[in-house]
Amino acid sequence: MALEVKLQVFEGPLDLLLHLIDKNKVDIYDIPIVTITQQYMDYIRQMQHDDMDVTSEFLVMAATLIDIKCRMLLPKEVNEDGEEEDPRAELVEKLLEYKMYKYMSYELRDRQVNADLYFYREKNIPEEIEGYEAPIDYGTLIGENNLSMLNGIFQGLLRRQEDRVDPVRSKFGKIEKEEVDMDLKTEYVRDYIKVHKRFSFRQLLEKQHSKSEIVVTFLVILEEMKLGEIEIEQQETFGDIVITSRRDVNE
Amino acid sequence: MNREEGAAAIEAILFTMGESVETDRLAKALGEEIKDVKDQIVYLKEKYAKADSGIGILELENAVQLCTRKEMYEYLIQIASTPKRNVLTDALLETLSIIAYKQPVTKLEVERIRGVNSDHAVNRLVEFGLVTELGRMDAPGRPLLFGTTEEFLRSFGVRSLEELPSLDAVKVEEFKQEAEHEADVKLDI
Amino acid sequence: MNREEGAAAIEAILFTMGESVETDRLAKALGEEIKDVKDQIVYLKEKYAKADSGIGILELENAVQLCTRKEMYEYLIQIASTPKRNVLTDALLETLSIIAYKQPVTKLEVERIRGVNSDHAVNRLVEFGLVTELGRMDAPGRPLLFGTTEEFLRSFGVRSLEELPSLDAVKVEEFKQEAEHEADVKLDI
Repeated sequence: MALEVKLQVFEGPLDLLLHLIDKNKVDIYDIPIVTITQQYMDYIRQMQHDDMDVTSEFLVMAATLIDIKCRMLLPKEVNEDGEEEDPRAELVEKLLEYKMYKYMSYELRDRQVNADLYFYREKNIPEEIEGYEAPIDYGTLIGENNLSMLNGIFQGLLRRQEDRVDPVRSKFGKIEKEEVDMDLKTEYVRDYIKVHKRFSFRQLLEKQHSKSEIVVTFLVILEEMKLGEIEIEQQETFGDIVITSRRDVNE
Repeated sequence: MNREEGAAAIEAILFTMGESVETDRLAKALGEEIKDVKDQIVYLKEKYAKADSGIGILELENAVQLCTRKEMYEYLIQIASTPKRNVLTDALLETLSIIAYKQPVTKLEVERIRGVNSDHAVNRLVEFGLVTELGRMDAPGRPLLFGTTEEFLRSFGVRSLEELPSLDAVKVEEFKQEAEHEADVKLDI
Repeated sequence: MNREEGAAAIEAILFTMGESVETDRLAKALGEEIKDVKDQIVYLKEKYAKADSGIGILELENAVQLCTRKEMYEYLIQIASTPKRNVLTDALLETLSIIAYKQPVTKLEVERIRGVNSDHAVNRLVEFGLVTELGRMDAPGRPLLFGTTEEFLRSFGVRSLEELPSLDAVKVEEFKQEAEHEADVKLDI
């Protein structure tokens, strides 16, 4: 399961970054970004599924690295105190922070093992006392809360939920895949040539309904020219192109 | 294993098990003779007879069990009547408001609205008697449906659910527009 | 109530309750001052330190709980079923350590440090009862704040958050140099 792999092996760029650095310890000074990317792609393939989260997070990391690299090639920026700013500082800071928590997580894991050695006891109230289990005091439990506060809390929740919906993405319309069949278009253009013999390229394009139809029509024209079916002339730059059928000439 | 060590091991086992444990089972766990185990139990009894002990040993036929000493009952009654101070935390209030307005509602729906696992919160509310299971939803997995109880109505001083302040449709629309506006601003960098 | 009697009463209460009981609740049930209760707990601890004791006392923040002594483990596994342990993956441990050290902390902050979406990890930890919601942050969007639970303290054998393992300065310096070196390597595109 791809999801399981994500859980057990890696979950993200900082982890991945450290791992890849670790793997390349041998020739540490010449790890090109290309290699990192290559290895990353291998992991993606291992996961087999297109986990967009991981992919996009990696892109953010890669972009950050390239950004820092670019800034290092430019003249150094100077901060308010007149000190040169090291573009790497931020990345070092991030790596350091992550490393510390990673280290701590191993410390924690070691402690967890010891905690297993202790056993506890289930609550066991003798029968004679059970009756004394204190009832819940609803007065103190509810406290100052009242229905209109509950209403306010719920409205607040609805509002936050609304915030979580990405209004930009949810406004996107559907992108319809437009199918323009090359063969059909070729047939159409050939008929057009046969009927018109000599015609304006611009006029032909005006008959097309969409950008992709125009593109395909243009491709068909190029193809026909290559096959020697038509001839084209243009009198001046940006002027109209006149297309002439060569079929009459041949026949 | 000396007497003291044996007594300690038996104490640990009886403490963990709660129920009574047969002497031969104890002997097996300790890798001891039954007669030695019996001797160690005697040691335990003597230890528990001292003034600093709150627990005692209960001997049954071929088995033993730990219990609190009778003299301690008054303290147990005291602790039972000084319950933990229960308050409705933010998490509980949020969960309660969702259940009140959306009932009957599944835990999954509560979690979808809150954006976080709400097992604990729902369970606490059920423990408090403010929320109860209403049945199961006729959907895959047959998830439990939750709703508020009569105690909820009583505690909040309302006679019926109709008295819940209604949600202002205008307000909901406003939230939506604000959220959209904020997103536009963010993109306008 | 003398020390021994107090210790006996506390023992009986903790034995009955099983779970942890706050020191102030104990004081109330016993009708004693908190400082006296603390003294009686010290007495109990000393009593449990002897060779003939199979149980011990676990101190958690402002509460205490009875547990078996770890030396008894070998006998207990013979007879008691071992508690189910949640397997914490690296991702979960990482998230847990960030929450433990930075609490109260938002999910966003956890994600900033890990550089990866942590919804799933935080939810799992909440499910395991190791992490809980502490409330909401007073900031735009009122994000949830998370912290560790008492179960966390128990599971990791720490009595209070102050006892969390700390990083010594030498190690921090070491990590800093490593991080700088790694940053250089990364930039050697």
